[in-house]
Amino acid sequence: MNPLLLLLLIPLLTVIGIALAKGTKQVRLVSAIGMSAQLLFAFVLLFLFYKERNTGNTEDMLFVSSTMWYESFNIQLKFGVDGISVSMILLTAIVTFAGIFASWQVESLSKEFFISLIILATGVFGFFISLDLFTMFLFYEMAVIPMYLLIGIWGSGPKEYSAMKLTLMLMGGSALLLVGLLGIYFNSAPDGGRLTFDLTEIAKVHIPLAAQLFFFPFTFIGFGILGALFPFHTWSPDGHASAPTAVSMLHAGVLMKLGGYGCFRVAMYLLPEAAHELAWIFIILTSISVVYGAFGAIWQKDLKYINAYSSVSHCGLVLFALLMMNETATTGAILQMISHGLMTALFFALIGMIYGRTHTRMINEMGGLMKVIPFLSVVYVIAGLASLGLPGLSGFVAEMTIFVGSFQHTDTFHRVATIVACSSIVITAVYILRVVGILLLGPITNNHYLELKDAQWFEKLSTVTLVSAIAIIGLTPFWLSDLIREPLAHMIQNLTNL
Amino acid sequence: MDYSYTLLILLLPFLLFLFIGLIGNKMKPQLSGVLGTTGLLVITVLSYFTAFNYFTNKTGEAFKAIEAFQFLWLQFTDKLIIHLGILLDPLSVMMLVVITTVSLMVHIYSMGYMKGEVGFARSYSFLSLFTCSRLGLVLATNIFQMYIFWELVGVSSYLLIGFYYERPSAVAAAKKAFIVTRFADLGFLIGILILSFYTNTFDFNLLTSDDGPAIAQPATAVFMGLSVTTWAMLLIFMGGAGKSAMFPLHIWLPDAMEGPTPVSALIHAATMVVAGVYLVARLFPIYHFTSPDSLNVIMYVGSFTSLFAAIIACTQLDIKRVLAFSTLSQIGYMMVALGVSGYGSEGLGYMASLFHLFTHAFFKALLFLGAGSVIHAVHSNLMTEMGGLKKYMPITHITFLIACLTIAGIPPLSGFFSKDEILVAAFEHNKMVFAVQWLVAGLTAFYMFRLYFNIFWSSNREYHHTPHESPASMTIPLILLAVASIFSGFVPFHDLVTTDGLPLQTEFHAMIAVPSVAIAVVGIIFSAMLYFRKNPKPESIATSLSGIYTFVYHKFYIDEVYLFITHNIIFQFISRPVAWFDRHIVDGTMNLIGNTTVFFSGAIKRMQSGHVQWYIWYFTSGALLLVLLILYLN
Amino acid sequence: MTGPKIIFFILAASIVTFSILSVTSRRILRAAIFLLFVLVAMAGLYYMMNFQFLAAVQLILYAGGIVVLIIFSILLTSQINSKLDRPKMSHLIAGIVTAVGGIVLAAITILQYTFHPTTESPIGTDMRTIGIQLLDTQITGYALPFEVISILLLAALVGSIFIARKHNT
Amino acid sequence: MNLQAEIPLDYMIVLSTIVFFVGLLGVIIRRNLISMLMGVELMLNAVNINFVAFNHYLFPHRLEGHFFALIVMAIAAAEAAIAIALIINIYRQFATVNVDDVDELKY
Amino acid sequence: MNWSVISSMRLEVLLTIMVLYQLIADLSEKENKRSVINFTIFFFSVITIIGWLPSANANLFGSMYIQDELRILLKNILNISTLIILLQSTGWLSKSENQSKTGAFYLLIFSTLMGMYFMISAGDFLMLYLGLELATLPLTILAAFDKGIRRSAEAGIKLLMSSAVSSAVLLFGLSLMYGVYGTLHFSEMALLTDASTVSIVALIFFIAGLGFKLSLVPFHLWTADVYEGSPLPITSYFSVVSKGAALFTLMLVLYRIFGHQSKEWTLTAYFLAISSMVVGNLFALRQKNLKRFMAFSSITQAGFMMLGFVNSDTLGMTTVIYFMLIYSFSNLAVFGVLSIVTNATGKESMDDFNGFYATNPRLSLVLLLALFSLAGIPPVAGFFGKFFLFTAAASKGMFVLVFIAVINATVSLYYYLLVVKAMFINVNDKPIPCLSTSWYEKAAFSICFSGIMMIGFISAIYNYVMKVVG
Repeated sequence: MNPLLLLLLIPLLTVIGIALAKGTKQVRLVSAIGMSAQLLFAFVLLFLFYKERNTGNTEDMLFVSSTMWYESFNIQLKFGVDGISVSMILLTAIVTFAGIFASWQVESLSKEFFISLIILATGVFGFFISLDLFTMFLFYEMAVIPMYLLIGIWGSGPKEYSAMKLTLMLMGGSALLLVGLLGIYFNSAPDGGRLTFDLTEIAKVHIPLAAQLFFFPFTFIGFGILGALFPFHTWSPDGHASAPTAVSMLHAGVLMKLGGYGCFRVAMYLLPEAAHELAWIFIILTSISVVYGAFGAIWQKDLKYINAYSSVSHCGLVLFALLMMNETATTGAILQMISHGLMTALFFALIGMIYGRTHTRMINEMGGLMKVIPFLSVVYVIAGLASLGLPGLSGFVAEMTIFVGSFQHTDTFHRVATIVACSSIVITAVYILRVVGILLLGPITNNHYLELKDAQWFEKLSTVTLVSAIAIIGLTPFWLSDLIREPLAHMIQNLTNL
Repeated sequence: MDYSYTLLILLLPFLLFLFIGLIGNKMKPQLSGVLGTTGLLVITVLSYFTAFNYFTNKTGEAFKAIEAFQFLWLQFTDKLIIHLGILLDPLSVMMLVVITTVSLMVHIYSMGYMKGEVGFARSYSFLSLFTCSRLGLVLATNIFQMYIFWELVGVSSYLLIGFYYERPSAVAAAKKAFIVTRFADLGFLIGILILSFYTNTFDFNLLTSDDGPAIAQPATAVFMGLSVTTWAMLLIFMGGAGKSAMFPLHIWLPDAMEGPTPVSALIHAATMVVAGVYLVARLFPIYHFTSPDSLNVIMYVGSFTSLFAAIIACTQLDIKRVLAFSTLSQIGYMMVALGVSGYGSEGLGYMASLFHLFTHAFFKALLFLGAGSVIHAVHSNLMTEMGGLKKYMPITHITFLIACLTIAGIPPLSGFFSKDEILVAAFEHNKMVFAVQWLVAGLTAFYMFRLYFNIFWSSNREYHHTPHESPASMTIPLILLAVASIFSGFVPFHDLVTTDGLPLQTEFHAMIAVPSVAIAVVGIIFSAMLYFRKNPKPESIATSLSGIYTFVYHKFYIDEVYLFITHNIIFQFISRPVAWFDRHIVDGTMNLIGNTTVFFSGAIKRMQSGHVQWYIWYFTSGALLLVLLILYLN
Repeated sequence: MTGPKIIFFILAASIVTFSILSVTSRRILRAAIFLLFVLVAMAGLYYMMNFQFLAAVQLILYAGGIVVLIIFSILLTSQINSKLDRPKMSHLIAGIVTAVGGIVLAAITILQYTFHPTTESPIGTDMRTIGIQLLDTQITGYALPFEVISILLLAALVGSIFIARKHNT
Repeated sequence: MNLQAEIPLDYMIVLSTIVFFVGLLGVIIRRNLISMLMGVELMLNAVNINFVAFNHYLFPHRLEGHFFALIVMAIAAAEAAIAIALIINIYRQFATVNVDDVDELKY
Repeated sequence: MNWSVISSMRLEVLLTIMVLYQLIADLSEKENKRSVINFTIFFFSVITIIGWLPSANANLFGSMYIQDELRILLKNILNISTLIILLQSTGWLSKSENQSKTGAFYLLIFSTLMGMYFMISAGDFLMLYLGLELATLPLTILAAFDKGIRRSAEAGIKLLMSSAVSSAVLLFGLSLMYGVYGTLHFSEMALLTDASTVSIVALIFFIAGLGFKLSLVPFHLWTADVYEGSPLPITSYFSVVSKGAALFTLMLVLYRIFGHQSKEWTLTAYFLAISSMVVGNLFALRQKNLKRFMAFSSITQAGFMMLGFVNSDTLGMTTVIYFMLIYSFSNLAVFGVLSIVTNATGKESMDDFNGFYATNPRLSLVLLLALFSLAGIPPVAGFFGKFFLFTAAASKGMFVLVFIAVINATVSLYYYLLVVKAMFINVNDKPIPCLSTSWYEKAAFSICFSGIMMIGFISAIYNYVMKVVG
């Protein structure tokens, strides 16, 4: 049996287990076990992947298995992974694992909470392993829809509004996406032959330019909305602000990556010429959103808003790098996805924990937390440093790769865009240090913060997992970037030799 | 011979950092202090050993650069690869010695100075991190590794300056330091991008070798009138200027005094601020061969900064600030020296600059630590609250005096030799700059002795609790450093550290040396007249040219300008509008779409009027219209 | 002007006028009577076209059945001598526009079309053929509709009784 | 007797069309349910004219139109019966047969 | 009248027996109708099963009655829906005030169902029209079935009046067809071709007549009022069975007879699709009463069905049938929950469902899945139905239409989520109490639930439909 199916099976069993479990304790236990198993298996998968490669299997996709599902539409259940998907799966597994522990204290309707959380994760896993546009789309929507309940029920603030807005905008995105996918499908056999949803097959054929130009925007924006592309990002601040901790973690940490991944895997990889034709528009948009998000973050007062805007900036960087369409930049983009996923998840986890103690997210209402909750504060500082690109943490690796990569373009337009994007590292430093300065350092403003408790074991577990992941990538990036570069090498070459 | 053990020099402090950082607060504070210090002692020994080995057995007549080891860290393209490694050449080895020495002193000193502080362990972990990143910076084999540790230096300085994190001023200062240097680093980064793109390598050896891609075939591309190489080098220098607090990026340095004094010593004397000098020196061949213009820029910036800082230093009252500005002006010296230097046999300036870096490290560290011990005794930074301390703390007094004499350039103390070389080089290259530097020499002597007299002589005021000499852990480093600053001048530097590794012929220029000493003496006398005894003259002078005085006292109001730019321009006029725009325009559009839909649904609700006749009417007329439509479309 | 023409025109004229009257008259009972006239005239029309049986059914079913039913219901639901209120202007305009538009559209499209009559020989319309066809199951046989109608009528019967019956609560 | 010679088919069609839409007019403008019903009856009859006429003029070889008209009549009868029942039901509930007053369900 | 005739008309025959049984059973003046209900349901489920037995294609009564595999399938789909409705209606029927209605209720339901059978397997327009009327007229009575309730009576009269006009219009169209083609037998018409304006007019009048039952905009206005006024079982009958019959009939006629005019009717379908989706959505946005809400949602869904008609190949037919199948299960699940709630509490407003999940987790879960299926959210079946419909439309290159459709799907998601929000998110100080479901209702739910969950994943079902369509 295809090992990848375990990625779907384990969560499924977990869901069933949770459904059968009695009482919050059991529910927690089951989900923790399940997701730990998932994490473990993700590493096993990585190992298997290397093993397969070392045996000299040079296929683009490994562990490929395909069974015909809808004969007439040529829809298959086709799964397979390459280095990118594997790293993405790792990311997802880690973040989910951390998320489970970060939401350890969910009491109300805990069963439903964990079930929807894990369904979300399942959708993400499925998305990353599927090689068939139809199943991809299926998992995509499956991952998006639980957000509504998760935010709506367990959220805070104007949760109904935010949940509805988020869901509708993302679904609007998938509406565009659907059109794009159908367009690709019906052009997948320009010279006769059988239409197909199969990614790898479509990549081989040459879709007529007119069709590409028409459908590229649908597909790219469709995914881009989830990747917080500039004018379509407004679901993100509200959504994150209202979402419960683990949901923000998963959503910003993993779900938003579906956007970038799809933009590359589907939009650009399948419609290369259009990508080249239209890249400039989106380069402008993304380089705007890089700076725009950062500047937006400077002014915010609410921790989650700050982080949401910084996510806009960072994810903008991801799309930006993808659009540079060379090996280095794209590697950087994937690295940035992973690193952003980890650190933004960490941020949201910490924010949740701080909020759980101080019951406010307004930075100007807090101060001097370093004194009372040193552990969380130190971790927060580490996360901050990671996000402003401190060497030795993941952010630096990703950003540098992106900058070096995007600088390989010699024309002024790309150069200027690159330098604009680079300038974000300063602005990022500004808002990160601002928050750290106001929130953690300085004198304690509020006296009954003095008896706040520091992190409990599950909080420590959750945060340390993420921190160590960040540090490992930051200190020894080579294996990861190698893992990612290896499939890219030929994808990019497919993208560039037209 | 095999230098791979040098890996320890990098590894040890990092491990110390992790160890003390993670479990430091669990164990007894003293223990962590001892741990850190011994660790650093080991490193120091190792680096001395290395230096000895390196300088004694040189193959051929020139010193060769040795890559002790390196491993692949990250690969960008098949050409652009980041290695982490250790590069040993005269420059780095010299820096190794300097850094370890000063750091060791500071470590020992801190044991006494920081005694009983809350974050004792924390300070040692940070110090270790700082040392580690600093060493990594100087030992870097390629420019990108340098950038990595460059950033680490920035962060660790952030941590150290913000050591007293409950003090808002400290937090602000740390933030300022980091952001300003970060801004400079942006330039550095872009510079690296440009340089690496056109040379296709990060490696120093390739970059600086005469037949390397940078020098042999420099990029011909031109952007806005300047060759891209010049752009690159200027941007890289911007990075250096940021770290070395050259004008106009100097504003963070004085505030950095918020950190504990030993830290200030570390940052200013040996390590952080001279990084810029080191950077330029490291890339000197490229500067010299491909873009002399940027060398000129460096020269002018350096000379201006030195003058500017010296003038400000004359007015400051906070002793640490005085020292800070003196550092600025000394680094200005070094920059000037690099700017005026030639290559090979003309490489006097280069040599001199690094020589000054070498000597300056010791006496500036000495000055800071001395100041620290004074502050420790008086619990104040302001010289107005001091005076007549010589009888309370003799050791500090003597060592401080030595330091002042050294920096003033009084022979035969080390400062004289290095500064003299610089002046010679300047004289040969550019008379005007020489004049400025000569003047600055006098100013230096003046403000240093202003400081000295104010602290140790002046009025014998009485203190509510009598100050006393600092403990041995603080005085011993003082003494050692004093010795170093006396004798370090006699190191045969021109044989060791030169542009091309070949020994350099230098001769003594009386007609330069004499005037420089003279003006120094004049400065000393002048300040003695003003400050030796408590008298109203200084105030009278200050008041007589009050306008200028306050202007200078407020450091030419440059901080205010920056503050205005950051807070009013960036915060108010960019980020606030952006936030507003996002909430109201972008988000508003999204909501508008929703509201429009709802509006329409309200607008057409009359259709469902509840009157069946209208339903029938809609039905039939709808059918008829459909018929018309289809017939029309056919 | 032959006889049939005259008769046709009389019938047609009466149909049109009476139908218009029956939808415009404000005394509902009169409207019903006008409707009756229309139906009778139509029966005449059928008769002219040799569909005697149909004409008979028309007379019996409509004149005898439906109109009576309608009149009953009128008597049940409203006072005879009370006038109906004028149609609303909006209804009037809308209705007339639609009606005229419909007439024009339909008439034009139909009149510009040339129908293709069959070439086969006509079949008699005497009671016998009708009766046979009505109960025939071959092609041109109408046994099945005949059956289905019965079910429809049954359902209608039951339903109407159910609804019209005063409900006992 | 045979009409083809005397009266063209178009007359019949025009007649039926007019009656049909007059009936529609009645349905739309008359607010009394019963008069609406009458309008409907008119429409059905108009259609019947069509069927019969087509049958007689064009396709006399079969009796499709004729039988269709027959069925339509039957259905019209059933419809009328049900309509009356419902009208009476309405009259019980609303004490009126004016359709404008029967508009509780709207929007 | 030999055996094969009976076997191929078995459904109609059995149903006739049902009707007669109801007539007799109604005459007996027993107060408690429990036994009648049980027997009816048993008997009808037998009919449903028998429907699946294989049968020979037949062409009876001078090709007035056609029976083939496709028509059998369509009838079976209607049977299943009707069975579910019968199961769900038990709760309503067993209420004291409805006891006396049982007989008439079943009689009318079955006669309408028979009418739909005849619509589907009609061999000429006479039978089609007859079936249509048989399927409509008793429904008007059923709409007015809540005697003594004004709204119900109003629903009845509104339906009757508008349906009478619509059938008149349809008849007018038929008469023109008769004039043009000289016959109304499908078998003969299928051979003829005609592109004259008259035939177009006739065609569109015909589409209008069926579009009325299918409640396509602008022929839809009766829908909301009637749905709201009628008793709930009838509403669900309207929204699924009667709609389905109309859809199937329209489909058979257009694809099988008017293939030569596919250009015209695909164009018509194009406009009807857009208007129905948009108008249905815009109205549904603002509904609070759930029956009315479902009315507009069903209008929107009808619009989606029209997407399939844009494609005049078998692909279009297949996807339409497939979608209708899924739609019936989803819609009936929703109505099942509604009927339980309304029978117990008489509440049918959205706000009454606030906090529904707290008290009735199972029901609200079913409702959630059903609504997701209607909105087309994976992994439930609705997603597949919609996706394939879109594919059918897109395969003709009508991407603009598909785009409009998906945007509308998103809008529809909004109001479906409103219900979800009410159930799961909103709090309510006095929510609907925990309701018990009878075995019949449980059975109905399990059918719907398995349908919603399974159909999408079992591609065999789709393939079967495709094979049958041929």
